[in-house]
Amino acid sequence: MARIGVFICHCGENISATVDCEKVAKVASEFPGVTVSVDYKYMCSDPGQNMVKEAILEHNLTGVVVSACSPRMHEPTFRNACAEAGLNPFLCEMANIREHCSWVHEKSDATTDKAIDIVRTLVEKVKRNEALAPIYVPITKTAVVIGGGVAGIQASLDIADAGHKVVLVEREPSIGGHMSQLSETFPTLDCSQCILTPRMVDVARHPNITLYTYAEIESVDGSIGNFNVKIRLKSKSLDEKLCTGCGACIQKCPVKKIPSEFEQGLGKRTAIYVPFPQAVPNKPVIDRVNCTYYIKGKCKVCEIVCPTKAIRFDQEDSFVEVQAGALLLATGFDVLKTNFFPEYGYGKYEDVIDGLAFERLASASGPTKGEIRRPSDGEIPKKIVFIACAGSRDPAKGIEYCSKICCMYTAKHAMLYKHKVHEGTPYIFYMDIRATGKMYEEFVRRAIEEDEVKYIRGRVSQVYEKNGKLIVRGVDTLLMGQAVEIEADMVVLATAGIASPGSEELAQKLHVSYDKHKFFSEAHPKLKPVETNTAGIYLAGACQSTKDIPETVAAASGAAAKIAGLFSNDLLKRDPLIAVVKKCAPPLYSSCTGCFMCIPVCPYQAIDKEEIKDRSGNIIKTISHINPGLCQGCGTCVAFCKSKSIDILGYNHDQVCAEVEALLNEW
Amino acid sequence: MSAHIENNSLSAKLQHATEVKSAKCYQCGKCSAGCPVSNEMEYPPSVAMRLLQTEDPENDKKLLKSQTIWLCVSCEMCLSRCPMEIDIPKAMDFMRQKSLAEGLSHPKSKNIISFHKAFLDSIKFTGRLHEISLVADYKLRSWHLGQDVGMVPSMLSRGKLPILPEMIKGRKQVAEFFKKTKKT
Amino acid sequence: METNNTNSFEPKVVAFVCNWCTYAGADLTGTSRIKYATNVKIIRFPCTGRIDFMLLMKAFANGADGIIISGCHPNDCHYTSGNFHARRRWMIFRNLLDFIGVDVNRIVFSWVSAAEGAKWAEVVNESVDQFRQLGPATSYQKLIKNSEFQEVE
Amino acid sequence: MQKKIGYYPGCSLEGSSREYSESVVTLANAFDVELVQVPDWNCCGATAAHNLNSILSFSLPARILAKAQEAEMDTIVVPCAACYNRLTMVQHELKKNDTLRAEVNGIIGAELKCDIKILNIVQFIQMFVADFVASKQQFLFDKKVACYYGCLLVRPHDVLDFDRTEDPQSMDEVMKSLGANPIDWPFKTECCGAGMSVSRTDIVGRLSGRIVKEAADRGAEAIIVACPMCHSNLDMRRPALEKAMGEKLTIPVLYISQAIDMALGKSQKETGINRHFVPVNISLQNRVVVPEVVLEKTEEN
Ligand SMILES: Cc1cc2nc3c(=O)[nH]c(=O)nc-3n(C[C@H](O)[C@H](O)[C@H](O)COP(=O)(O)OP(=O)(O)OC[C@H]3O[C@@H](n4cnc5c(N)ncnc54)[C@H](O)[C@@H]3O)c2cc1C
Ligand SMILES: Cc1cc2nc3c(=O)[nH]c(=O)nc-3n(C[C@H](O)[C@H](O)[C@H](O)COP(=O)(O)OP(=O)(O)OC[C@H]3O[C@@H](n4cnc5c(N)ncnc54)[C@H](O)[C@@H]3O)c2cc1C
Ligand code: SF4
Ligand code: SF4
Ligand code: SF4
Ligand code: SF4
Ligand code: SF4
Ligand code: SF4
Ligand code: SF4
Ligand code: SF4
Repeated sequence: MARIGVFICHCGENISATVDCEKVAKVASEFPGVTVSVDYKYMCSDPGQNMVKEAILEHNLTGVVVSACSPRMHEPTFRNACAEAGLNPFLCEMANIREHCSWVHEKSDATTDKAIDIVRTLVEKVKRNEALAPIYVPITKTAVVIGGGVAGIQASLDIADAGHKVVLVEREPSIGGHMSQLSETFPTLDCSQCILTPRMVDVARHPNITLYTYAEIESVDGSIGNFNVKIRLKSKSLDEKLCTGCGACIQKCPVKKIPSEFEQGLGKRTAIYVPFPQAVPNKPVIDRVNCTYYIKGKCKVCEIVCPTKAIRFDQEDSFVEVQAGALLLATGFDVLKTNFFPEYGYGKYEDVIDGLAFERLASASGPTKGEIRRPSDGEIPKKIVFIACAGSRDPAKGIEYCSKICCMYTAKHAMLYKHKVHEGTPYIFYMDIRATGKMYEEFVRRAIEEDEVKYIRGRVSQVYEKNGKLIVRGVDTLLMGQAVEIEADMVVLATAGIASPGSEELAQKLHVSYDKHKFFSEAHPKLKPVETNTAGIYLAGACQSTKDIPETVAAASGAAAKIAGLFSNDLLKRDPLIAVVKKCAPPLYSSCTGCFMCIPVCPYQAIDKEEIKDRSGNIIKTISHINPGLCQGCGTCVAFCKSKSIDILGYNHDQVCAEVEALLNEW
Repeated sequence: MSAHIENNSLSAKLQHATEVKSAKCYQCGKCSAGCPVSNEMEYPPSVAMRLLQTEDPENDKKLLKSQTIWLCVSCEMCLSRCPMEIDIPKAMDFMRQKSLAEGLSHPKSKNIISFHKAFLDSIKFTGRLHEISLVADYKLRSWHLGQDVGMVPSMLSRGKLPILPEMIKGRKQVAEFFKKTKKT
Repeated sequence: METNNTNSFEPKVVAFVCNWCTYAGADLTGTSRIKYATNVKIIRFPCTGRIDFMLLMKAFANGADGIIISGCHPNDCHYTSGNFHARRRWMIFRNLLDFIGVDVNRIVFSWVSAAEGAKWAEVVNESVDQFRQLGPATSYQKLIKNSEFQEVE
Repeated sequence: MQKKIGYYPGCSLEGSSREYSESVVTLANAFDVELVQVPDWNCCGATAAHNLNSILSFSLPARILAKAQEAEMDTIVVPCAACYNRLTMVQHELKKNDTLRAEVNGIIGAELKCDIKILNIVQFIQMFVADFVASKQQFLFDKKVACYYGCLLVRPHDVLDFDRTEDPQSMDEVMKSLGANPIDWPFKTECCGAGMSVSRTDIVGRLSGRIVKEAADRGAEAIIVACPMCHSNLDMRRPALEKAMGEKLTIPVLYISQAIDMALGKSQKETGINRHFVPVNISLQNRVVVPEVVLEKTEEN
C-alpha cells in the first residue's frame, strides 16, 4: 500500500496569496494513498525540510510530493532531504504550484482548484515511481575552450593551473579577442595590450594547454564527462612547425592594401599576415581570398623568401578529434556594424566611425601611433561628437537592450581625446549614464569635471556633411528640447554590442540554448550564471551578454572553477532517468520484436542490438539494448516503439497515463 | 486587456483610441531634434510626450490648449526616427480632435484650423477641392483678407486656378459622409 | 487577461511540454508574473519526442477538450532531434485523428523556448480561446470510450 | 500596344498643379500607357481630414478605392505624393482592421476588397518608363540636380514600403539614367511645410527656404520633386522663402515627370513648365548617339 506524504508550501506569500494552501492540504489528505498532508510557510527552509524527514520516518512513507516551486528550482533540495531520511530520492516529486499556478493566476477558487489538480496528478505519479540508483560515468579530464578572447585566455589558464588539460580553439589567426584591439581600459586607464599580452604568451607556453588558432568546432557529440569534439583546422597555407615567425614573407608580399580587420579598416595588411605584432602565435596565415597566387596562379614571393621553406600552398583543412569532459563557450561579442543608421551617415562619411575604430586611433600601436586624426584627411579634429546608445536601446533600428559597456567606453574615449588634444572639445550625446561598477561613477565625474567633456542629454536626429564638417542635429532634453546643432570634425558612434557571428550555429551544434539576440543562455540568471542548460557545457564572458573586462574575467574564473570542480571527481553521478528495454520471463524474454525502428531515431546512438542466447549459446532472439552511459533519456525511442517495449525511467507509461487520468478526471 | 478604464487621463484615452502608448517614450528627444517645426512649438514633441506621461489634468489641458498640436505638419519625421516607434503624428491627430471637441484650441491656431475647416467644406459641397473657394472661405474665416490675394492674378494667368468648381456626381454621397462621421 | 466567465464554456486543456524549453518557459511566465487562463494544466516530459499518440487519445478519452504540445524550437532541441521527430509524427497523427473524428484543431502544436515566458502565456490564452470556440469535446470522448480503445494504436 | 492603367490625379493636379498632370499624361502617352481616370473621383481629404475627423479621413479615400474597384482597376497611379500616402495608408488600415472596414463600408455603401495596387509616380516610372527611356531619349539631362522626396512619399516606411526613409535613392536613380548628376544632400526627406502653405506661410518660408538654399548651396541646378504640395511650396511660395532666408533663390523646381519629358524632347506646353513661378531656364544637350529610329521620328515631328 502506498503511503504518500504531501507537503504544501506557502512560499511566504508567493503561493498563499492566490492559492488557499490550507484547503489544498486538506483536500490532498483525502486522496487515496495519502498518509500525511500538511502546509507550511517555507518548505525549503531547515524546519520545512525537517518536517519532510520526520514524516518519512514517522509514517514510513513510500513517496513524497512537495507542492511548491518549480522542480527546476528545488527538486534536488527535497530529493536530498528524502535521501537523508532513508527514502530513495526518486520517490520524491515536486508539484509546481508556484510558477505554474499561483504566479500566473489571480486569487480565485479556480486557482486553488488547479493547485489541487496539480497535487493530485503528482500524487498519482509518485505512487508509481520506482526506487532508482544513480548512474556513474567516467570523466575525461580535458576541457575544450572555444574562443580565445580574454575570457577564454583567463579560463584556460585557470583550468590548466588546476592541473587539467585544456584545448583552446580560436577561429582567428591569433588569440586576444577584442581586448587586444583596445587602447587603454576604463576605469583605470591601463594599457590593454600591456596587461593582456603576457597572458597570451602564458597560454602559448603552458604545458597543459594545446592551442589551435584559425580553427573552428566542426561537430560535438557525447555528453558531460565524455564529449567527442571534432575541430577543423583551417589551412594556414603554412607548416607551423617550420615557421619561425621571422616575418620575411610579410615584408615581401606584394599585396599590401587589404583593409586590416584588426585596425577596423583604418590600417592595411598584406595577404600573408599576422593580425597584429604581438599576435600569439606569432606566425602568419595566407588569406586566400586576397593572395595573388590563389587568384591568378602566380606570385609565390613568400615561398621564395621564406628561409625555412615553411609555405605550403596546397595545404588543406585538417581535422583533429578531442575527447573532453567539459566545454567552455567564450566566443565573445561583436559590434553592430552595418549602415543600419542612415541618418547618422555611418558607412557614408569617412569621419563617422565606431568605438572600436576610435580605440585603434587612440592606441599607441594603432595606425596613427596613438594620435587622434580623422580618417578622411588626417587632420586633428577640434570637435568630436560621441553618440551613445547608437543602436542600443533602439527596438526600431537596432537592438532593444542596453549594451552596458558603451557609457563607460564613451566616457573613456572623450577623456583620451581630451588628454591627447588639449584644445579640442568632446561632446557626448547620451540618454542615461550607466556607470555602476567599482570606480565607474567617479570615472565619469572626472570626465565631466576635470576633462570638461560636454554631456548633452538627448538623442541625435541626424548627422550630415557640409563643407568638410559633420553637422550634428540634436536637442538638449534638459532644456525643454532646445535644438543643439554642432559642427563637428568627427563623430564616434557607440554602436551596440551584439552576439558574435556564428553563435547560433555553434549553439545548435552544442545543443545549448540562446536568447533571441543569439547570446548564449545561462542555466539560471542568478544562481547558475556560468552554466548552460546542457550539462558539462559552460560559458564565460561577452558571449552571454555584452560585458566589460572585469566582469568577463570574473565569469571566466567562475566557469574555470566549475570545470575544475567537475574534474575533481573521477566518476560523474548522473540521474538514472533513461530508457530501458522491458524484459520478461522466458520464453518471450521481451516484447521487443526486433524491428529496430528505435535505432536510427536515437540522437545519441545509444541503442544497439542484444542477442538473447539459451544455455548452449544458441541465439533465441535479437532485441534492442540501451547503453546507459550514452542514453540521455529523451524518450524519442519510446514514442517510436510500436510494441511499447521501451520505457523511460521516471516517465514510464504507467506514470504518465496515471498523470493524465488524475489531471482530468476530477476537473 | 481590461475593459474598464478607470484612468481618465489624456494619455489613457489616447492609448485606448489609437494604441499609441506614451509610457513607451523614454525621453530621448530624437523626435524633437528632427521635427521641422519643433522650434516654433512651445512643447516640442518629446516634451509633449512627457506631459502626457504625467497624467496630470493640468498638463493634459496645457497640451490641448497648445499651439504645438496645430503646428505639427504630420510629416512623420519623428515617427520614422523614434527608437521606440511611437506614433506621435497619430497622437497629434488625436489631440487636435480632442482639443476642438473640448473647445480648447489655442487662439493663435485659429488660422490653421480655419484652413482645415475651409478645406473640408470645399470638399463637402463639391466632392473635390476648389482652390479659389477654399482661399475665399479661409479668408472669411480667418479675417486674413489681404493675404495671398497678390498671388491670384499670376495663378490665373498660369492656368493654375480654375474659376468654376468641378462638381462630381457623387457629391451628395460625399456630403453624407460628413453627416455620418460627425459624431466623432 | 483571461477571466473565467461563468456562462461561457471553459475547456479543459492539458499541456504536454518538454522539460528543457517549454517547462522552463512556463516557469519564466511565472517568474515574470504574466497571467494566463487557469484552464491549462501542465504535464512534464523529458522531450516532445516522448509524447506518443496513445497519450493524446488517453487525454481525450478522459475528458480533455484540447491539448497543447510544446517543446523547443526546431534546431534548439536539448536532445538534438526529439522535437523534430515529434513534429513529423504529428503530421501522421493528424490524418489519423481526422479519421476517427477528432477535430485536429483540438491539438495545438507550438514552440516555446526557455526565454519565452510571454509567449507561453500567449499560446495558452490563444489555445483556450480556440478550444472555447470549438465547444466541449464530449462526442469524441464517447466515441473513443465506446470503441474499446486499446493502448495500442 | 496600349496599356491601360487606373489614374487618380487628385484635386491639386486639376488646379494649382495642373502642369504636373499634363506632364504625367505626356509621359504616359510617350510610353504607350493610357491613363484612365477613376470614375467620379473625389478629394482624398488630405491633411485636413485626419487633423479634424479621423473617420472621415478614412471614408473619403475609401470612396475613391471603391470607385476604382467598381471600374475593375487593379492598379492605379497616384502622382500626388499626399494622395498616394493617404490612399495607401487607408487601404492598409482598412485591410488589417475588420471593425473599421465594416464601419467605413457602411458609410460609403460598398464592400472594399482592399487589394488595389497603388503606385506613386516613381513606381510608375520604374514599371513603365525606366526600361525604355534610353531608346526614346533625345536630350541628355546633364545637370546637377537635387532630388527632393519630401515626407509623404517614403513615410511611414512600414506601410508604404517604398525606398528608405533616410537618404532614399529611387528618384536619384531615375535622374542618373537621364544623364543627370544627383547631388548627395541631407534634406531629401525634410518636410517643406506641407499643408501650412496658406495658413502659416511664415513657417513654410523657413522650412522650404532651408531646403531650397541647401540644394542651391551644394550647386544643384534644379530641384526634382514628386509632389504638388512640395512643388507649390518650393516654387509658388518662393518670395516667402526668399524673405525667410534673406537671399535670392533662383533654382527652378521640376516634377520628375517634367524632367523626363524634357529629356524626351517634349515642348514647354506638353511638359507644363511654362506654368511655373520660378522660370525654368534649363537647356539640355542633344544626345551624342541618337538611335536611328528616334532620329526618324524627330524628323517627322
Ligand atoms: C569600443 C570598445 C571599448 C571597450 N573598452 C573597454 C574598457 O576600456 N574596459 C573594459 O573593461 N572593457 C572594455 N570593452 C569591453 C571588452 O572588449 C570586453 O569585455 C571583452 O573583450 C570581452 O572578452 P571576451 O573574451 O568575452 O570576448 P572577445 O574579446 O570578443 O573574444 C572572443 C574570442 O572568441 C573568438 N571566437 C568567436 N567565435 C568563435 C568560434 N565560433 N570559434 C572559435 N573562436 C571564436 C573570437 O575570434 C575572439 O577571439 C570595450 C569594448 C568595446 C567594443
Ligand atoms: C534593498 C535591496 C534590494 C535588493 N534587491 C535585489 C534584487 O532584487 N536582485 C538582486 O539580484 N540583488 C538584489 N540586491 C542585492 C543583493 O542583496 C546582493 O547582491 C547580495 O546579497 C550579495 O551577497 P553577498 O553574499 O555578497 O553579501 P551579503 O548578502 O551581505 O552576505 C554577507 C554575509 O557575510 C556575513 N559577514 C559579514 N562580515 C563578516 C565577518 N567579518 N565574519 C563573518 N561573517 C561576516 C554577513 O553577516 C552576511 O551574512 C538587493 C540589495 C538590497 C540592499
Ligand atoms: S520550497 Fe520553493 S516555494 Fe517553498 S519556500 Fe522554498 S522557494 Fe518558495
Ligand atoms: S618567412 Fe617563413 S619562417 Fe618567416 S614568418 Fe614567413 S613563413 Fe614563417
Ligand atoms: S603568394 Fe600570396 S601571400 Fe605569398 S607573397 Fe604572393 S600574394 Fe603574398
Ligand atoms: S551602456 Fe550607456 S551608451 Fe551603452 S547602451 Fe547602455 S545606456 Fe546606452
Ligand atoms: S522499436 Fe521497440 S520493438 Fe522495435 S527494436 Fe526497438 S524496442 Fe524493439
Ligand atoms: S531515450 Fe531512447 S532515443 Fe533517447 S537517448 Fe535514450 S535510447 Fe536514445
Ligand atoms: S523619439 Fe520617441 S522615445 Fe524619443 S523622446 Fe521622442 S517619442 Fe520619446
Ligand atoms: S509629425 Fe509633427 S511632431 Fe512629428 S516631426 Fe513632423 S511636425 Fe514634428
